[in-house]
Amino acid sequence: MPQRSEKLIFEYSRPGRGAAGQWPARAEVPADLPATLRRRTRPLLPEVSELEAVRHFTRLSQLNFSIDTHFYPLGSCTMKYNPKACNQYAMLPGFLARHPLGPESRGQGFLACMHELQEMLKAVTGMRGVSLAPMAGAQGEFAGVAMIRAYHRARGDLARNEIIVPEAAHGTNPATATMCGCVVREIPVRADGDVDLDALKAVVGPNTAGIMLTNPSTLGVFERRIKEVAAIVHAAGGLLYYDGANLNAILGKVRPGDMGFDVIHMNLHKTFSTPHGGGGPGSGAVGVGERLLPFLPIPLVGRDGEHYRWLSERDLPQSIGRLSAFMGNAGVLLRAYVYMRMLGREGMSRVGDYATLNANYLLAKLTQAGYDAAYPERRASHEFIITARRQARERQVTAMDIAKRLLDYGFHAPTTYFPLLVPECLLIEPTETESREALDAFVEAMVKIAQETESNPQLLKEAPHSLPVRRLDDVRAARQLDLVWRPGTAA
Amino acid sequence: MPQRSEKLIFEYSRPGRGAAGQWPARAEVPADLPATLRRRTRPLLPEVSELEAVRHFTRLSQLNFSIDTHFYPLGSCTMKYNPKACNQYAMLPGFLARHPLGPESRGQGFLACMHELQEMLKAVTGMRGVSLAPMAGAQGEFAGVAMIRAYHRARGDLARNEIIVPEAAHGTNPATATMCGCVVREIPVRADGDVDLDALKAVVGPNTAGIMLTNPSTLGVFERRIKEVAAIVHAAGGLLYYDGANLNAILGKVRPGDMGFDVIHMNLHKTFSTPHGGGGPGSGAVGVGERLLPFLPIPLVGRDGEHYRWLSERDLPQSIGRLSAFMGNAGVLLRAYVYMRMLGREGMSRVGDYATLNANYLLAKLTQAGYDAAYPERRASHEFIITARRQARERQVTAMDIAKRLLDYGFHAPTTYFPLLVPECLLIEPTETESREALDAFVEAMVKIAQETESNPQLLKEAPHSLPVRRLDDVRAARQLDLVWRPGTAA
Amino acid sequence: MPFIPHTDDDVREMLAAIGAPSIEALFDEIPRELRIQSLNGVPEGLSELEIGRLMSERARQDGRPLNFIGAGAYEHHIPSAVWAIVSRGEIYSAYTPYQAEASQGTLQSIYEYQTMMASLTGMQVSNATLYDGGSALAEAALMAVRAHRKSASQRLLVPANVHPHYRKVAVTTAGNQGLVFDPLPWLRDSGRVDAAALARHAGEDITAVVIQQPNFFGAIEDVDALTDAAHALGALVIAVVNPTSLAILKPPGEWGAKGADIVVGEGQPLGVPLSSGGPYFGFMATRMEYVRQMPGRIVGRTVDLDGREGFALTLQAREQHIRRGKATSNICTNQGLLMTAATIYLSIMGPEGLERVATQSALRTRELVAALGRVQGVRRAFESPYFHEAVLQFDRPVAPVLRALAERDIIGGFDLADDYPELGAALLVCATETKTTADIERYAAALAEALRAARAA
Amino acid sequence: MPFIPHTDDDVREMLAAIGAPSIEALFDEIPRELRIQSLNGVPEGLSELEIGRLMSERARQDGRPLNFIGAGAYEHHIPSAVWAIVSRGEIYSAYTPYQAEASQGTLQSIYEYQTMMASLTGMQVSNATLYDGGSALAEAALMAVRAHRKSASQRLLVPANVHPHYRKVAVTTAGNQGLVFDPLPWLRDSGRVDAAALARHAGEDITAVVIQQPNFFGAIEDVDALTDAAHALGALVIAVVNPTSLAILKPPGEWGAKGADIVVGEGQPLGVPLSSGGPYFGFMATRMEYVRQMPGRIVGRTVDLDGREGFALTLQAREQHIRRGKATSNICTNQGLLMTAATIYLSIMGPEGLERVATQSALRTRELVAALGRVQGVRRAFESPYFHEAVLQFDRPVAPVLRALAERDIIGGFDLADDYPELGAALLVCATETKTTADIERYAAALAEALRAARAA
Ligand SMILES: Cc1ncc(COP(=O)(O)O)c(C=O)c1O
Ligand SMILES: Cc1ncc(COP(=O)(O)O)c(C=O)c1O
Repeated sequence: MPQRSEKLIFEYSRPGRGAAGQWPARAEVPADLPATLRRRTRPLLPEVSELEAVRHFTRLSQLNFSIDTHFYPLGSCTMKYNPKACNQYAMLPGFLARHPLGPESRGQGFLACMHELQEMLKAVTGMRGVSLAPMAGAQGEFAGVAMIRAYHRARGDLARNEIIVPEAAHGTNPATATMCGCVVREIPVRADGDVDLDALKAVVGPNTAGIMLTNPSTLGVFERRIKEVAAIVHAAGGLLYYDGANLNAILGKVRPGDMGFDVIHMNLHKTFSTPHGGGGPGSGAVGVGERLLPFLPIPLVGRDGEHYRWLSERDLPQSIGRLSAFMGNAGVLLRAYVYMRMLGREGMSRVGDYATLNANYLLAKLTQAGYDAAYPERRASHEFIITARRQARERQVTAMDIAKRLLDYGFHAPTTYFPLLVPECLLIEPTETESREALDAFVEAMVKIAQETESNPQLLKEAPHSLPVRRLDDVRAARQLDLVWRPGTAA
Repeated sequence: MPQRSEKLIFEYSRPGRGAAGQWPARAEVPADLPATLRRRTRPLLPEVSELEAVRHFTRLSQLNFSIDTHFYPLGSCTMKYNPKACNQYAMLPGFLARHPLGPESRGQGFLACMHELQEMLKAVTGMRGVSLAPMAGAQGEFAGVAMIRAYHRARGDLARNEIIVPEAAHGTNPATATMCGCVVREIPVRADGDVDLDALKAVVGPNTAGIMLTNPSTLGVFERRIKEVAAIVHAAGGLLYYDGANLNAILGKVRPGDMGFDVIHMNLHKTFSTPHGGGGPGSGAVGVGERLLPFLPIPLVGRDGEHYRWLSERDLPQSIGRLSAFMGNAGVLLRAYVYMRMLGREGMSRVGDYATLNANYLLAKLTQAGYDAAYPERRASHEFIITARRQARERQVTAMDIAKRLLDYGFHAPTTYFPLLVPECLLIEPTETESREALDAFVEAMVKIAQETESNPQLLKEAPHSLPVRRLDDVRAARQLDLVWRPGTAA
Repeated sequence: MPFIPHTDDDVREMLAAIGAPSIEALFDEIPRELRIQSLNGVPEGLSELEIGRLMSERARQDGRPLNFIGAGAYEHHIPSAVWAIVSRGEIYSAYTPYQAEASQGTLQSIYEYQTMMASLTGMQVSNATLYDGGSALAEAALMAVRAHRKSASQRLLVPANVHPHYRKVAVTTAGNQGLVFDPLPWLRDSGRVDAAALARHAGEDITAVVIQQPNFFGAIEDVDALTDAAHALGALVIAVVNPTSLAILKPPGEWGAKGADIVVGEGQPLGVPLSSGGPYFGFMATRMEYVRQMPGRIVGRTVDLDGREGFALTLQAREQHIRRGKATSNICTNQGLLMTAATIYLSIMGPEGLERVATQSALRTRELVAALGRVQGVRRAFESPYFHEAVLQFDRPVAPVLRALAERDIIGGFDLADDYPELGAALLVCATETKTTADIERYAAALAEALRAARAA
Repeated sequence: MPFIPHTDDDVREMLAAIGAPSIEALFDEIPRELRIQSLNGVPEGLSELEIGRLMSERARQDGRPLNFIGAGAYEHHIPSAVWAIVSRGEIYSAYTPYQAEASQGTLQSIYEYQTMMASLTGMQVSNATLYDGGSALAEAALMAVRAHRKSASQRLLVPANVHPHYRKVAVTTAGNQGLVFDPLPWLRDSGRVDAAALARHAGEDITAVVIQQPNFFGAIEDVDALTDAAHALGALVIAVVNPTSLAILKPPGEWGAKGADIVVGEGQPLGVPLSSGGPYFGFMATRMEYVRQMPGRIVGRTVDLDGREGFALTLQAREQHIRRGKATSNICTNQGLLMTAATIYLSIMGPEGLERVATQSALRTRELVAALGRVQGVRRAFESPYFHEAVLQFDRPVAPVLRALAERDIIGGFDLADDYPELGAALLVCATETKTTADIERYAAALAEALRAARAA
C-alpha cells in the first residue's frame, strides 16, 4: 500500500553514492578546455543508487490521480483513455533512435506516418492544408493568429491588428493574440450561451484581423449561429480562427472547415488521445483553408510520387516560419497517428457520438440530483457546466469545496472557475471512454456531496481528508516563495 | 492516491462490452469442426473495455508491496533491486519473437548469451558443467537429486535411495527428495547452527544417496565444518547437493565446487536478480562436478567453433532428460545474463561483501535494540534470525504480530516461522542493494515495535491497521473454500 | 558501485557498529583454504550502455523471420496493455504473497485468474500456475496417483500424439517415483488416438489416461468417446488442452458423460511472448473433490478482522513449506508474472475476443494448408478435423527445405522426422491470427521454389 | 467498439435518462446543413495487431544507422529505468497538477526538477519547462523585454553562431510583437563571437544579448568577457546552454562579474530519446528578481491545513488562465513528461555521472575529429576549444558525401551549406559517450572511401 508522502530525492543523497552502472568510465576533462571556463563546484544533483531513484519516483507516481487509475472529468482537457499501443509503437527502437536532421532516405517510414497524419487531419477538419509543427494548443493558436496577420500583411492590409474573443474563451486565446502583437477585443456571450451577434457586429471593422472561437464553446454548448458569425466577420474582412480544443465533441459530425473557419488548431493530446504526461507534451497541429495555405508554419511533409520529403522555406517562402528547432513533438504525432489509424473512419465518428452521449447523460443525472446546469435549456456538447452559485450563497460551499471533496471519493475534480463568466463553475467532461457505471459512480458521489453540503458544509470546506495532503496553502506558496530546495530546509 | 480496495474484474463486465480494438475480425468457426466437440456456452471471462482492464490492474498493482516501492527483507528470498536494464534488454522485439523451435541459424544471438551464461555460472560456482533448464529452485533441486540417483544407478548402486537433510532445510529439499522417490532422513542442527556431525555419521551408510545442504544455511550462518561433512558423506558413497538459494552470501568469496559439492542449483531470481514477479518466474540452473556431467538435464547449449547449437539426448545419452517443453525460462535467463555482464567479476564479489555487511549491521543494530539473535555467537551471513520467543512468552506477541506491524510502518515483513526449528523465528535478509539509511529506518520501526510490545501488545496482535485489509481470516479461507468467483457472490 | 549504495563513510560506520575491522573479517568463519580471491572466468563488468549495445546486436542477429511453427508455442497478438502493466514495479518486483495484507493486488489477480481458468476449462478449481505445460502434465500424473485411491498400479496411458516433449518431461519427473507411462497408438489415416487400442486395456489397473486436445498434430480428438472409454476402464482422465482452442472447443469439464478429472496445459498462448521458450506457465484445473491433491499455490477469498473481503493463500497444508516431504509437490516459486499477463490478456480479449482469435487462427491455418497443399510435392497427412495446426507430407526430406526457407526469412514449421520417423518427411505447420494472406502466399511461393530447387539438385 | 465501453443496453437507458430518442438527436442544435455523414479520406480502422505490424515495418524501414549528427539533438545513453518509470500510467496519463492534493507526485517531481536545473545553470529559479530549446529562446527574448524596464528598444543582439533554427523560432515568435533581433558576427578563424563587434554597440539601447555556449559550431565562447561586455552595454544576458556541458563548463550564473540573467536551452540530452525531433523540452532559469516575468508553470513548496509539507503550482497570476491577455506567455500545456524523464535521468546520473557523460562526449569527439582529420581532404575549420561538436572543412561538397555514407548506414553529420554558405563545404560532427573507437574507425574508413570515390568520379 503506497505511502502518504515521500522524501525529496535530495534527502536520499549521500556524497559518493550513485548509480555507477549507468555511467561511462571516468576520465580527465580535456586539457584544451580553458580552466577559467570550467565549472568549479558540482551541481546539486542527488547522489543516489538506481534502486533509490526507482523507488522514489515509483512512490511519487503513486501519489497522482491519473486516467489509468481514476475517472478524470477535467473539462476542456478531454482526459480519455490513452491506448497503450500508441506508446508502444511510437517507442519502437527504430523511431526512438532517428535523428531529426537525419537524411530523408533514412526517414521514409517516419515521414510516411507524418504525411498520412496530415491527410487524415485535413479530412476530419475539412481544411486544405495541415502543419504538424506546433507543440501544443497554445502554439497552434499562435501559428493561427500569426498566419492571419501574415495574410493581411501580404495583402497590404496593415491596420488589421484586432482579435475578437468571446468572454468565455480559454485564457490562451487572448494571451495568444497579445503574443502576436494584436489587441484583444472581448465580446459578451448571451444567457443562452451563444455569442452576442449585436456585440460582434458592433466590434468588427477595418481593424479586425479575426475572431477566435471554439465551437462547441467552452460553455459546453454548440454555437448555433456560427454561419452568421462567419458571415459577419468575413464581411468585415476578418478571418475565423477555430480553437480545436473541443473537437472531440463534433468529430465525424461537423467540420470546422464547413462552418466557415479559415484556420484551426487541434489538440492532439485531447481529441487524438496522446498522453497528457502530467502537463504535456501536447501537440497543436494547425489546419488552414485555401487563403492561408502559403503561410503554414514549417516544416511540412510533402510527397513526390513514392518519396516523402520535408518542405521548408524554399517551398513555402511566405511561411510564418519555424516554431520549433526541429519538427514539433514528433513522438506525440506518432502516437496520434497510431490512434487515428486504430479508430479509422467509423471509430472517429463514434468519438463524437459517445462523448456527447456521456456528457448529456451525466448532465441529466446531475440535474436530476439537484445540481444546477449553467445552460439548462441547451444540449450539452462533450462537456457541460454545473454552477454551485446556490450552494455558495446558501451554504458557503464553493465549486472548489465540491471539487476537493470529490477527490476524497476517488474522482479527479472537474475544471473549476473556468469559464470565468459562470460563477462557481464546474466544467465537466467525461469523454467517450468512460463507462456508464463510472458516470453513475460519479453521480453517486455528487449526491453524497449534495447531502454533505446540507448536513456538514465544514467537511467540504476542509476537504480533501484522505489524500496525501490536506488542502494546501496557496497563498503561502505565492507569498513565501520556496521554489528550489536547499540543504537543510523544510517547508 | 490509490484506493484501498478494488472490485473484481468480473464486476466491471457487461454483456457486449469489450476491448474490440484488440480483436481480430469476427468469422464463422470452420464448419469442419464437429459440432459435438464445440463449446456450447461461453467461458466466464470479463467483458470490459481496455480502459477498465488497464485501470483495474493498475489499481490492483498499487495494493502490493514490492522491491520497487518498499524495503523487502524477506529472508531466504534475496529481494534485491531488479535492474530495469535486464527487463528492457530481455524484451527487445527480436528476443521476444524468437520461437523456441526455430532453427539454430536464426538463434545464434540468443544461444551465444546462453552459452556465456553457462560459462559464467560455472566460474562463479566452481562446477564443471551447467544446465539452464530448471525453471525454479525446486526444479533445480529435482534435477540435482535425479542426477544423484542416475549416477548411483549407472554404477549399479541401486540401494542408495536416502537423502539426508538437516532439520533447518527449506521445505523444497525434503519435498524434492520425495518427488525423486527417495526417503528423507532428517538430521539435527547443533545449538551453534552447525550440522551435528555425529548425527550425520550415524545416518550415512550404504543407502545414502546424498545430502542436501545450503551453506550458509537457512539459519543465516556458515557451516564451518563443511569439509568434514563432505568427507563423511563422500566416504559413505553419497554425493553432496548444494541448495544455491543462499549463494548471494558467498558470491566471489567461496565456491560450492571448492567446498566439495557435487551438484548445485542456483536461484537466478535471487542471486542474479531476475524478478520475483509476484511468485515467479524463477530459474534454477544446475551445476555439476565431473561425476555428474553425463547426467545433466537437456537442453544445453554447446559450441562448435563460432557456431552455437543445442545439445540433446543424442549428445548426452545418460541425461536425466527434459524438465520443460522447451528451454526453461529463457527470458529469465536473458535477464540473469544481462545482470551478470553488468556486474562483471568485480561487481559479483561485491555482492557477497555488501550483502554480508548489511546483514551483520542490521543484526548488530537489532540486538543493540534489544532483540534476540537466534545465533548470537555467530557471524551473520547475508541473512540472520531474530527470535521473538521472549516476546511471545512475556507479552503474547508473536513473530507474526511483529511481522504484521512492520507492514504498518511501510516495511515488508521478514520471513516468519522458517526455519521451523527456531521458535518465533524472523529470518531477515536485507540484500546488498539497500542503503544504510533504509536499514536504519527499519531498525527505527523495530524499536517502536519493541516499545509497543510493552505498552500496547493488542495493537500488534491486531496489526496491520493501515493496509488495504486488516488481518485476514486464514482459517475461514481454508474451511469455507471460495476459490473462484461466481456471479452474485461476495466473501 | 553498480547497484550498491554504500559510501566509504557508510562502510566505516557500519563496521564500527558491528565491531568488525573490515568487510573481509565478516567472512572469518569460512575456512581460509576455501576462500577465493577473484572470479576468474567472469568478464569485466559492462555499463548499461555497453550491455544495451551488445544485446541489441544479439537480438538483431536473430532477426524477425516470418514464423509458421507452433508445436506447443504460439505466436498470437499481445495487446500492448498487457506488458505495460505486467512490467510495473509493484507486480514485477513483488514475490509470493506470503504477507497477504501487503499483497492484495497479486492475490486478487490470482483469484481472478483461477476463476477464468476454471471456467475456460469447465472445471471447478484452478491453481495459481505451474512451470509450463510439460511439467504440468508431469504434476497431473503424480496428482492422479494421489487422487485415484483405488488404483495401485501408478500406470498411465499416454497417446503417442501427445506433445513428445511433454511426454519426456513426464517421464523425467515422475519416473523416479515409479510411475509408468505406457503409450497408446494413433491411427495413420487420422493422426488421432486409436480408441480400439484404449478399449483393449479393459480389466487392467490404469490410474489415468492422458488425452491431448487438439493433439500434437493439431487434430481434434473425439474426446467424448475417449473420456468415456477411459472412465469405463476405471481410470482418471487427464486432459491436455490449448487454452485458446477452448474458446471454441468443448471444455474438458464437459468431455463425455463425466468430464475430465484433471486439466493441464501450456498457458503461453494467453498473452505470453514466444521468447525462445519461456518463461511460460503451466495451468491446472480439477474437480473440487481433488483440490487437496492439487500441487501449487491456491488463493481463497476470505474476510479480515473488520469483515472486509480480502484474499489469501490457502490450503497451504498441501505445500512443501508446511508439509515438507509429504507435500503434493516440491514447487515453490511458480510463474506468477505470466499468470498476471494471462489474466490481463483474458480480460482484454474476453469471450468474444478469444473466440475470434481461435476462429481466425483456425481459418488462417486452413488457408495455409490450402496454399501449401497446392505446391507440388506437398499434401495433407491426415484427414481429421483440426484446430490451428496440421501435418503436411512432403515428397522429400524436410530439413533441407526448412534451411532454404530460413534463408528467405521464413520459419516453415516443425520437422517431425526426429519424433515421428514413421511419418516419413512430414512437417507440422501453424498459422494464427497474426498471419495475413500475403504472409501465407509468401510462404507458399518460397516453398514452391525451395522444392523446385531441391528437385533440380 | 474500440475504446468505447457502451453496450446497446447502456445506450438505450442513457438516452432514456436524457430524454432523447437517439444519439443523433443530441446533435440537433447543429444546423442541419453543416452535418456530415462520414469522414471520407480517413481509412478504415485497424486492429492493434494490424497497426503494430505497420509501425514495425515503418520503423524497420528507417533502420538504425550509426549517427554522428548533433546540431541541437544529442544521442546519449538513457538508463532503462527512466522510461520504465515515465511510462507508468500515473505519470503518463495525468495532466497539469491543477488539483494539487491529487497530484503531489507530479508536483514534487517538478520541485525537484526546478532545484536541479537551478543548480545546474547556477541560477536561483527554474520553471517547469517550455516547449523546446528554440521556443525557450523566443520566450526568453520576450521575458527580457518585460524584465528590462529601462530598455525601450526591444532590440536584441543574437550572434550568427547561435543555433540557426533557434534564431528562426525567435523571429517567428517574437517578431509579431516588434522585437528586433540583430545579428552579431563571428570570427572566421575561431567560429566564436566577435567581441569587438559587440563593443561597437556601446551607447545603443540594447535590451539583451544572446550568448550560446557551446555555440552552434561546438566552440567554447569566452562567456565571461561577453557577459561583462553585454552588461556594460546595459543589456541583459540570455544564455543558451547545453545542459550536459554544464557538468564541466561554468554555469551561466557565474559568467562574468554578474552572471547571465536568463538561461535557456534544450533539455533533450537529459534522458530524452532523439525521436525525430520531439517531444523534447525547453528549460529556463533566471534570477529571483525576474521570477514574476518568467513564463510557464512554477511549483512552490507550502504546507497544508495540518501544517504538513506539500507542493502546489504557484505564481499563477503570471499565466494565461488567470491573466489572459496580460499573461507572461500563452503557454499552457508544457512538456511535463519529459521534465519527469530529465529529473529521473539527473537523479540516476548525479553530478559524477553527468560529468563523465560530458567528459567522455568531449573525448570521443576529439577522437572523431582526429580520425576524420586524418582523412585526405578533411580538416578542422576552427582553432577554438570545443565541447562535443566540431566543424570540419571538406575539399568538395558535403551533400554527396553524406549520401554515400548514408548508404553505408552512417549518418555523417550536419551539412552547414544551407545555413552557413560562407563556410563553403563544411560539416558539423558530434560524438557522445555512445560512440566507440570501432564506430569512429568505421566512420573514418567509410569517409575516406567516399571521398576517394568522389575524387575519382
Ligand atoms: C479551450 C482550450 N483552448 C486552448 C487550450 C490550449 O491548449 P494547450 O494546453 O495544448 O496549449 C486549451 C487547453 O488547455 C483549451 O482547453
Ligand atoms: C533455501 C531455499 N531453497 C530452495 C528454495 C526453492 O527455490 P524456488 O522457490 O525457486 O523453487 C528456496 C526459495 O524459496 C529457498 O529459500
